[in-house]
Amino acid sequence: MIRVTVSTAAIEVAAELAALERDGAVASFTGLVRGDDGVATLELEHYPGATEAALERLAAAASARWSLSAATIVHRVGAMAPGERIVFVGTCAPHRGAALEACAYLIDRLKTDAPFWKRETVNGAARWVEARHGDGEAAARWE
Amino acid sequence: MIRVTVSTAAIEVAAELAALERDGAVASFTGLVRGDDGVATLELEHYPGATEAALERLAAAASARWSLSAATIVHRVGAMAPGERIVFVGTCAPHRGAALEACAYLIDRLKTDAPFWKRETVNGAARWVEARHGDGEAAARWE
Amino acid sequence: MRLLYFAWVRERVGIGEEEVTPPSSVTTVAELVAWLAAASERHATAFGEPARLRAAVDQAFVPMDASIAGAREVAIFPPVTGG
Amino acid sequence: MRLLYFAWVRERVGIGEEEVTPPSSVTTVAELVAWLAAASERHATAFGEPARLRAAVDQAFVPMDASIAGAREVAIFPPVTGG
Repeated sequence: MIRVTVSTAAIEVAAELAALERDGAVASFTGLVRGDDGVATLELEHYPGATEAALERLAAAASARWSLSAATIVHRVGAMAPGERIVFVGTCAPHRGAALEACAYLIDRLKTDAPFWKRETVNGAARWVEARHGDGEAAARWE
Repeated sequence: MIRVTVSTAAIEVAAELAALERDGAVASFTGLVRGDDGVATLELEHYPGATEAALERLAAAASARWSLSAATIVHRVGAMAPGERIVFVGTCAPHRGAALEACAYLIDRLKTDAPFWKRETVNGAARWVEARHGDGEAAARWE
Repeated sequence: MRLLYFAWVRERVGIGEEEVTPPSSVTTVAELVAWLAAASERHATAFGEPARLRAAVDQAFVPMDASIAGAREVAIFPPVTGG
Repeated sequence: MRLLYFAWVRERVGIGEEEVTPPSSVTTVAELVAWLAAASERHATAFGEPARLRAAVDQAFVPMDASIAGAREVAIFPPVTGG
């Protein structure tokens, strides 16, 4: 079961986790908007249609590679404040190794393979976040 | 912040996850009672006092090693049915790598370092579950 | 051909999408970007540093030397920063 | 010295805990297990296969050759199977 959502709505982790409980092991990752460096607001832009398709391909690839019973990706877009959830990734498998690895794979690859762009407002000035070199390396370790 | 619970009460993952959200990255693992092989009920025995102390040491070790903002271990004991949550492990850190690795560490080490014993009832007959060789290997990879 | 722009590319061009008909000499994404950079001053600020750009042809990520032959939709944007 | 038994060790002995005073020749967990195996028929079924047993002294996991000198509480049990 693959479930992909891209939405301006707040991410409800409890419901997402409950829907994943189809086998013995469930792993999840939640990313929250960081408030360090004085970031006041974060805005997420995406490529409607292409973003959802990229996330679905990613979830399908993880499901096949680790024989998952379920994989969920929820990504928020639009404006959000520090502490709010920006992304949720969840996996379910019969055994913990598969669930945990697939979860790490999904969040690593999502950062490089799905069209999202972050704009931060710091001290009243907006700036587009630059891609991090480490993200490419983290994604590449799964190849 | 370290939070360890050993209880016969159902594990409330939503509340546990919400309490972990203190920094940018939250990872979790939930183990559910498996219903394959005809298991009808599972009973968990523990060593009161020593089990809680072992889990607290484990959470403290992970917190120090990965500079976690929060670590939670909840383990259910007593009787439970297939599909019910038996264990929840959650971690929070500024970055995803630390949260995900520490979460995998906690569940791997918990299986070998904390005194719990499982008894399954299959087709009306109770049997104590044997330790899995793979668990020792999974725990050893963190040394 | 429909062009889509995202993030600071969109902001610099001033619009999120436009219809264009490049000349037949423009056959790759890189050539399209060079051709766009000459279209207006705003386009020049958006497309003047091709090394900072990424692209998708018909919603699939492609390298900059990919062909645009037969493409209906080409998106041009900075490296992605989701998650 | 208080002894605690868990899982099938507890079931085989028939009780979860007991107070014992081993002779002074019993100085390690392994020697304690051997001494217990001779205590009764039920104890023999619980402690007859030392390779299948693990132990904690005063709530800390220890190898079977660990000393029990000064121990107040010794727990004997099968390999753990939590999580």
